[in-house]
Amino acid sequence: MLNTILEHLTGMDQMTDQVIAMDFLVNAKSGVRNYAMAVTECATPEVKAVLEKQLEEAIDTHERISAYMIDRGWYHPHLVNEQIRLDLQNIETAVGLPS
Amino acid sequence: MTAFPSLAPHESLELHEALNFKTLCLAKSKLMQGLVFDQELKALMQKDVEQSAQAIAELQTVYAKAPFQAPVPPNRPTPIVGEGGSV
Amino acid sequence: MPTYALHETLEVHEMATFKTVCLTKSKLMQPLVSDPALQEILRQDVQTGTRQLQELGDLLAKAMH
Amino acid sequence: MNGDYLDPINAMNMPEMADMTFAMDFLVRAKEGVRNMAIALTETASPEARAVLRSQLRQGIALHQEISDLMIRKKWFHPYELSEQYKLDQQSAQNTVMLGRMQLFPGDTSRKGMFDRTPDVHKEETNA
Repeated sequence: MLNTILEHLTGMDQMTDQVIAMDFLVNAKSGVRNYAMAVTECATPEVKAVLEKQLEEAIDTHERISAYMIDRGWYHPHLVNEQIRLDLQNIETAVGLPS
Repeated sequence: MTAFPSLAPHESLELHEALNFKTLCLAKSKLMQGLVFDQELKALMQKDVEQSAQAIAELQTVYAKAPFQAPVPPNRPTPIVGEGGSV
Repeated sequence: MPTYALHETLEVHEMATFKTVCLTKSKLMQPLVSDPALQEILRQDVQTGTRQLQELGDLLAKAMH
Repeated sequence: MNGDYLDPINAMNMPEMADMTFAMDFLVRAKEGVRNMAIALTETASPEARAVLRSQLRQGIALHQEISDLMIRKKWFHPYELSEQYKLDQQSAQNTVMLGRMQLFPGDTSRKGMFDRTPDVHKEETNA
Protein backbone atom coordinates (compact mmCIF):
# COMPACT_ATOMS: atom_id res chain seq x y z
CA MET A 1 0.00 0.00 0.00
CA LEU A 2 2.67 2.44 1.08
CA ASN A 3 4.75 1.27 -1.85
CA THR A 4 2.10 2.14 -4.43
CA ILE A 5 1.61 5.53 -2.84
CA LEU A 6 5.34 6.15 -2.97
CA GLU A 7 5.49 4.97 -6.56
CA HIS A 8 2.64 7.21 -7.39
CA LEU A 9 4.27 10.11 -5.63
CA THR A 10 7.64 9.64 -7.31
CA GLY A 11 5.91 9.20 -10.66
CA MET A 12 4.07 12.43 -10.01
CA ASP A 13 7.35 14.07 -9.12
CA GLN A 14 8.77 13.39 -12.56
CA MET A 15 5.52 14.56 -14.04
CA THR A 16 5.52 17.75 -11.96
CA ASP A 17 9.02 18.66 -13.10
CA GLN A 18 8.03 18.20 -16.69
CA VAL A 19 4.84 20.23 -16.35
CA ILE A 20 6.67 23.02 -14.53
CA ALA A 21 9.38 23.08 -17.18
CA MET A 22 6.77 23.11 -19.95
CA ASP A 23 4.93 25.94 -18.27
CA PHE A 24 8.20 27.80 -17.89
CA LEU A 25 9.04 27.33 -21.57
CA VAL A 26 5.64 28.62 -22.66
CA ASN A 27 6.08 31.60 -20.34
CA ALA A 28 9.58 32.29 -21.60
CA LYS A 29 8.28 32.25 -25.15
CA SER A 30 5.46 34.68 -24.34
CA GLY A 31 7.97 36.82 -22.49
CA VAL A 32 10.20 37.25 -25.55
CA ARG A 33 7.21 38.05 -27.76
CA ASN A 34 5.67 40.47 -25.27
CA TYR A 35 8.95 42.33 -24.81
CA ALA A 36 9.43 42.60 -28.58
CA MET A 37 5.96 44.15 -28.85
CA ALA A 38 6.63 46.52 -25.99
CA VAL A 39 10.00 47.65 -27.36
CA THR A 40 8.42 48.65 -30.66
CA GLU A 41 5.91 50.88 -28.88
CA CYS A 42 8.54 52.89 -27.06
CA ALA A 43 9.50 56.46 -27.75
CA THR A 44 11.36 57.47 -24.58
CA PRO A 45 14.99 56.25 -24.61
CA GLU A 46 14.93 55.51 -20.86
CA VAL A 47 11.92 53.19 -21.12
CA LYS A 48 13.25 51.60 -24.28
CA ALA A 49 16.64 50.88 -22.71
CA VAL A 50 15.02 49.01 -19.82
CA LEU A 51 12.73 46.98 -22.07
CA GLU A 52 15.54 46.20 -24.52
CA LYS A 53 17.75 44.86 -21.75
CA GLN A 54 14.90 42.80 -20.34
CA LEU A 55 14.21 41.46 -23.84
CA GLU A 56 17.81 40.24 -24.05
CA GLU A 57 17.40 38.57 -20.65
CA ALA A 58 14.13 36.96 -21.74
CA ILE A 59 15.90 35.53 -24.80
CA ASP A 60 18.64 34.12 -22.55
CA THR A 61 16.04 32.55 -20.26
CA HIS A 62 14.24 31.02 -23.22
CA GLU A 63 17.52 29.61 -24.52
CA ARG A 64 18.33 28.10 -21.13
CA ILE A 65 14.96 26.42 -20.57
CA SER A 66 14.67 25.07 -24.12
CA ALA A 67 18.20 23.64 -23.96
CA TYR A 68 17.32 22.04 -20.60
CA MET A 69 14.13 20.48 -21.97
CA ILE A 70 15.87 19.15 -25.07
CA ASP A 71 18.53 17.71 -22.77
CA ARG A 72 15.93 15.95 -20.64
CA GLY A 73 14.11 14.59 -23.70
CA TRP A 74 10.95 16.59 -23.00
CA TYR A 75 11.23 18.68 -26.13
CA HIS A 76 12.14 17.33 -29.58
CA PRO A 77 12.35 20.11 -32.14
CA HIS A 78 14.21 17.90 -34.61
CA LEU A 79 12.05 14.79 -34.36
CA VAL A 80 8.47 15.70 -35.08
CA ASN A 81 7.15 12.16 -34.59
CA GLU A 82 8.92 11.87 -31.26
CA GLN A 83 7.42 15.19 -30.19
CA ILE A 84 3.93 14.11 -31.24
CA ARG A 85 4.28 10.84 -29.31
CA LEU A 86 5.25 12.86 -26.24
CA ASP A 87 2.37 15.29 -26.78
CA LEU A 88 -0.15 12.43 -26.99
CA GLN A 89 1.28 10.91 -23.82
CA ASN A 90 1.01 14.24 -22.02
CA ILE A 91 -2.55 14.76 -23.23
CA GLU A 92 -3.51 11.36 -21.86
CA THR A 93 -1.91 12.09 -18.50
CA ALA A 94 -3.51 15.52 -18.21
CA VAL A 95 -6.96 14.24 -19.21
CA GLY A 96 -6.60 11.28 -16.87
CA LEU A 97 -5.79 13.40 -13.80
CA PRO A 98 -8.51 13.21 -11.15
CA SER A 99 -10.26 16.54 -10.76
CA MET B 1 22.53 17.45 -26.91
CA THR B 2 23.18 15.43 -30.05
CA ALA B 3 24.29 17.38 -33.08
CA PHE B 4 21.90 17.29 -36.04
CA PRO B 5 23.20 17.85 -39.57
CA SER B 6 20.11 19.81 -40.57
CA LEU B 7 17.77 22.33 -38.93
CA ALA B 8 14.59 21.39 -37.08
CA PRO B 9 11.32 21.64 -39.06
CA HIS B 10 9.78 24.54 -37.14
CA GLU B 11 12.87 26.73 -37.23
CA SER B 12 13.24 26.04 -40.96
CA LEU B 13 9.73 27.36 -41.53
CA GLU B 14 10.50 30.42 -39.41
CA LEU B 15 13.57 31.02 -41.59
CA HIS B 16 11.37 30.68 -44.68
CA GLU B 17 9.14 33.44 -43.30
CA ALA B 18 12.01 35.64 -42.22
CA LEU B 19 13.73 35.31 -45.60
CA ASN B 20 10.56 36.21 -47.51
CA PHE B 21 9.86 39.11 -45.18
CA LYS B 22 13.36 40.51 -45.63
CA THR B 23 13.17 40.05 -49.40
CA LEU B 24 9.91 42.03 -49.54
CA CYS B 25 11.40 44.70 -47.30
CA LEU B 26 14.40 45.10 -49.56
CA ALA B 27 12.21 45.34 -52.66
CA LYS B 28 9.93 47.90 -51.03
CA SER B 29 12.71 50.04 -49.61
CA LYS B 30 14.43 50.03 -52.99
CA LEU B 31 11.30 50.97 -54.97
CA MET B 32 10.10 53.53 -52.43
CA GLN B 33 13.37 55.42 -52.75
CA GLY B 34 12.25 56.49 -56.20
CA LEU B 35 9.09 58.03 -54.75
CA VAL B 36 10.14 59.83 -51.58
CA PHE B 37 10.92 63.54 -51.53
CA ASP B 38 12.67 63.79 -48.17
CA GLN B 39 16.35 63.02 -48.58
CA GLU B 40 16.88 61.86 -45.01
CA LEU B 41 14.08 59.35 -45.40
CA LYS B 42 15.63 58.20 -48.66
CA ALA B 43 19.01 57.73 -46.98
CA LEU B 44 17.41 55.66 -44.23
CA MET B 45 15.71 53.50 -46.84
CA GLN B 46 19.02 52.99 -48.62
CA LYS B 47 20.51 51.90 -45.31
CA ASP B 48 17.65 49.40 -44.99
CA VAL B 49 18.40 48.09 -48.50
CA GLU B 50 22.03 47.45 -47.54
CA GLN B 51 21.20 45.94 -44.17
CA SER B 52 18.48 43.74 -45.66
CA ALA B 53 20.84 42.44 -48.34
CA GLN B 54 23.31 41.50 -45.60
CA ALA B 55 20.52 39.95 -43.52
CA ILE B 56 19.28 37.94 -46.51
CA ALA B 57 22.80 36.58 -47.10
CA GLU B 58 23.01 35.48 -43.45
CA LEU B 59 19.57 33.89 -43.52
CA GLN B 60 20.39 32.08 -46.76
CA THR B 61 23.48 30.51 -45.19
CA VAL B 62 21.42 29.07 -42.34
CA TYR B 63 18.40 28.24 -44.52
CA ALA B 64 20.67 26.09 -46.70
CA LYS B 65 20.60 23.60 -43.81
CA ALA B 66 16.82 23.16 -43.92
CA PRO B 67 15.82 19.50 -44.20
CA PHE B 68 13.93 20.29 -47.44
CA GLN B 69 16.79 22.15 -49.11
CA ALA B 70 17.29 21.40 -52.82
CA PRO B 71 19.49 22.58 -55.69
CA VAL B 72 18.27 25.93 -57.01
CA PRO B 73 17.87 26.21 -60.81
CA PRO B 74 19.26 29.42 -62.39
CA ASN B 75 15.87 30.42 -63.90
CA ARG B 76 12.25 29.98 -63.05
CA PRO B 77 11.52 26.61 -64.68
CA THR B 78 7.98 27.36 -66.00
CA PRO B 79 6.75 30.25 -68.18
CA ILE B 80 5.62 33.22 -66.10
CA VAL B 81 2.51 34.23 -68.08
CA GLY B 82 0.19 31.95 -70.02
CA GLU B 83 0.42 28.23 -70.69
CA GLY B 84 3.44 27.27 -72.77
CA GLY B 85 3.84 30.76 -74.18
CA SER B 86 0.23 31.30 -75.32
CA VAL B 87 -1.80 34.19 -73.92
CA MET C 1 4.47 67.17 -22.02
CA PRO C 2 3.94 64.00 -19.97
CA THR C 3 7.00 62.05 -18.83
CA TYR C 4 6.24 59.09 -21.07
CA ALA C 5 4.02 58.47 -24.09
CA LEU C 6 0.71 56.83 -23.25
CA HIS C 7 1.34 53.81 -25.42
CA GLU C 8 4.67 52.97 -23.80
CA THR C 9 3.26 53.44 -20.32
CA LEU C 10 0.53 50.94 -21.17
CA GLU C 11 3.12 48.51 -22.55
CA VAL C 12 5.18 48.79 -19.37
CA HIS C 13 2.00 48.13 -17.39
CA GLU C 14 1.33 45.00 -19.49
CA MET C 15 4.87 43.76 -18.96
CA ALA C 16 4.61 44.40 -15.22
CA THR C 17 1.41 42.34 -15.03
CA PHE C 18 2.96 39.52 -17.04
CA LYS C 19 6.18 39.56 -15.02
CA THR C 20 4.30 39.61 -11.72
CA VAL C 21 2.45 36.43 -12.65
CA CYS C 22 5.73 34.84 -13.84
CA LEU C 23 7.57 35.69 -10.63
CA THR C 24 4.75 34.50 -8.39
CA LYS C 25 4.54 31.26 -10.33
CA SER C 26 8.28 30.64 -10.25
CA LYS C 27 8.32 31.23 -6.49
CA LEU C 28 5.38 28.90 -5.88
CA MET C 29 6.77 26.19 -8.15
CA GLN C 30 10.26 26.18 -6.66
CA PRO C 31 9.53 23.81 -3.73
CA LEU C 32 7.69 21.39 -6.05
CA VAL C 33 10.67 20.83 -8.33
CA SER C 34 12.90 17.81 -7.70
CA ASP C 35 15.50 18.15 -10.46
CA PRO C 36 18.43 20.35 -9.33
CA ALA C 37 19.08 21.74 -12.83
CA LEU C 38 15.48 22.90 -13.15
CA GLN C 39 15.64 24.26 -9.62
CA GLU C 40 18.67 26.33 -10.59
CA ILE C 41 16.85 27.74 -13.63
CA LEU C 42 13.89 28.72 -11.46
CA ARG C 43 16.16 30.24 -8.81
CA GLN C 44 17.86 32.41 -11.42
CA ASP C 45 14.51 33.39 -12.87
CA VAL C 46 13.28 34.51 -9.45
CA GLN C 47 16.43 36.59 -9.08
CA THR C 48 16.27 38.32 -12.49
CA GLY C 49 12.48 38.56 -12.30
CA THR C 50 12.65 40.42 -9.00
CA ARG C 51 15.15 42.92 -10.40
CA GLN C 52 13.21 43.35 -13.63
CA LEU C 53 10.00 44.02 -11.72
CA GLN C 54 11.75 46.67 -9.65
CA GLU C 55 12.93 48.37 -12.85
CA LEU C 56 9.43 48.26 -14.32
CA GLY C 57 8.03 49.54 -11.03
CA ASP C 58 10.40 52.51 -11.13
CA LEU C 59 9.23 53.38 -14.63
CA LEU C 60 5.57 53.07 -13.63
CA ALA C 61 6.08 55.28 -10.57
CA LYS C 62 7.51 58.00 -12.83
CA ALA C 63 4.66 57.62 -15.30
CA MET C 64 2.13 58.39 -12.55
CA HIS C 65 2.54 62.16 -12.35
CA MET D 1 -7.90 67.83 -51.39
CA ASN D 2 -10.68 67.09 -53.85
CA GLY D 3 -11.47 64.12 -56.07
CA ASP D 4 -10.02 65.61 -59.30
CA TYR D 5 -6.52 64.32 -59.91
CA LEU D 6 -5.81 67.06 -62.47
CA ASP D 7 -6.66 69.91 -60.09
CA PRO D 8 -3.39 71.63 -59.04
CA ILE D 9 -4.84 72.36 -55.59
CA ASN D 10 -4.19 68.70 -54.82
CA ALA D 11 -0.47 69.27 -55.22
CA MET D 12 -0.52 71.44 -52.08
CA ASN D 13 1.69 69.82 -49.44
CA MET D 14 1.66 66.70 -51.57
CA PRO D 15 5.39 65.85 -51.12
CA GLU D 16 5.04 66.11 -47.36
CA MET D 17 1.92 63.96 -47.26
CA ALA D 18 3.46 61.37 -49.55
CA ASP D 19 6.62 61.20 -47.44
CA MET D 20 4.52 60.81 -44.31
CA THR D 21 2.78 57.82 -45.85
CA PHE D 22 6.02 56.22 -47.00
CA ALA D 23 7.64 56.80 -43.64
CA MET D 24 4.64 55.27 -41.88
CA ASP D 25 4.86 52.23 -44.12
CA PHE D 26 8.57 51.99 -43.34
CA LEU D 27 7.92 52.27 -39.60
CA VAL D 28 5.21 49.60 -39.69
CA ARG D 29 7.56 47.32 -41.63
CA ALA D 30 10.38 47.84 -39.14
CA LYS D 31 8.00 47.12 -36.26
CA GLU D 32 6.71 43.99 -37.93
CA GLY D 33 10.28 42.93 -38.58
CA VAL D 34 11.16 43.16 -34.89
CA ARG D 35 8.08 41.17 -33.90
CA ASN D 36 8.64 38.54 -36.59
CA MET D 37 12.26 38.10 -35.55
CA ALA D 38 11.29 37.70 -31.88
CA ILE D 39 8.68 35.07 -32.76
CA ALA D 40 11.12 33.22 -35.02
CA LEU D 41 13.71 33.29 -32.25
CA THR D 42 11.36 31.53 -29.83
CA GLU D 43 10.97 28.64 -32.28
CA THR D 44 14.66 28.17 -32.89
CA ALA D 45 16.81 25.41 -31.47
CA SER D 46 20.10 25.57 -33.45
CA PRO D 47 22.69 27.93 -32.01
CA GLU D 48 23.64 29.13 -35.50
CA ALA D 49 20.08 30.15 -36.41
CA ARG D 50 19.68 31.75 -32.97
CA ALA D 51 22.80 33.88 -33.45
CA VAL D 52 21.67 35.14 -36.86
CA LEU D 53 18.12 35.93 -35.74
CA ARG D 54 19.31 37.58 -32.55
CA SER D 55 21.68 39.95 -34.30
CA GLN D 56 18.98 40.78 -36.85
CA LEU D 57 16.52 41.42 -34.02
CA ARG D 58 18.96 43.94 -32.51
CA GLN D 59 19.49 45.56 -35.90
CA GLY D 60 15.72 45.73 -36.42
CA ILE D 61 15.22 47.49 -33.09
CA ALA D 62 17.92 50.01 -34.00
CA LEU D 63 16.33 50.67 -37.40
CA HIS D 64 12.89 51.07 -35.83
CA GLN D 65 14.39 53.61 -33.43
CA GLU D 66 15.99 55.57 -36.28
CA ILE D 67 12.78 55.73 -38.28
CA SER D 68 10.63 56.78 -35.34
CA ASP D 69 13.19 59.43 -34.33
CA LEU D 70 13.17 60.81 -37.86
CA MET D 71 9.37 60.83 -37.96
CA ILE D 72 9.12 62.57 -34.59
CA ARG D 73 11.67 65.16 -35.70
CA LYS D 74 9.78 65.82 -38.95
CA LYS D 75 6.49 66.04 -36.99
CA TRP D 76 5.01 63.11 -38.91
CA PHE D 77 4.56 61.11 -35.74
CA HIS D 78 3.47 62.36 -32.31
CA PRO D 79 3.67 59.68 -29.62
CA TYR D 80 3.54 62.31 -26.86
CA GLU D 81 0.79 64.62 -28.19
CA LEU D 82 -2.01 62.26 -28.95
CA SER D 83 -4.44 64.85 -30.30
CA GLU D 84 -1.80 65.93 -32.83
CA GLN D 85 -1.48 62.30 -33.85
CA TYR D 86 -5.26 62.03 -34.05
CA LYS D 87 -5.44 64.93 -36.52
CA LEU D 88 -2.76 63.37 -38.70
CA ASP D 89 -4.42 59.95 -38.60
CA GLN D 90 -7.78 61.33 -39.69
CA GLN D 91 -6.29 63.53 -42.40
CA SER D 92 -4.22 60.86 -44.02
CA ALA D 93 -7.12 58.41 -43.85
CA GLN D 94 -9.40 60.95 -45.59
CA ASN D 95 -6.85 61.80 -48.25
CA THR D 96 -6.06 58.21 -48.97
CA VAL D 97 -9.73 57.27 -49.27
CA MET D 98 -10.09 60.15 -51.74
CA LEU D 99 -7.11 58.83 -53.65
CA GLY D 100 -8.76 55.42 -53.73
CA ARG D 101 -11.79 56.87 -55.51
CA MET D 102 -9.74 58.56 -58.27
CA GLN D 103 -9.45 57.06 -61.74
CA LEU D 104 -5.66 57.00 -61.98
CA PHE D 105 -4.86 54.12 -64.28
CA PRO D 106 -6.12 52.86 -67.66
CA GLY D 107 -8.78 50.13 -67.49
CA ASP D 108 -6.55 47.45 -68.96
CA THR D 109 -3.12 47.22 -67.33
CA SER D 110 -2.25 43.67 -68.34
CA ARG D 111 0.54 44.71 -70.79
CA LYS D 112 0.80 41.01 -71.53
CA GLY D 113 1.80 41.33 -75.18
CA MET D 114 5.14 42.74 -74.07
CA PHE D 115 6.22 39.89 -71.84
CA ASP D 116 4.38 36.66 -72.44
CA ARG D 117 6.83 34.88 -74.70
CA THR D 118 10.40 33.91 -74.15
CA PRO D 119 12.59 34.74 -77.19
CA ASP D 120 12.96 31.03 -78.02
CA VAL D 121 9.22 30.38 -78.18
CA HIS D 122 8.79 33.41 -80.40
CA LYS D 123 11.50 32.16 -82.78
CA GLU D 124 9.96 28.70 -83.04
CA GLU D 125 6.61 30.24 -84.00
CA THR D 126 8.08 32.40 -86.77
CA ASN D 127 10.00 29.41 -88.13
CA ALA D 128 6.86 27.28 -88.34
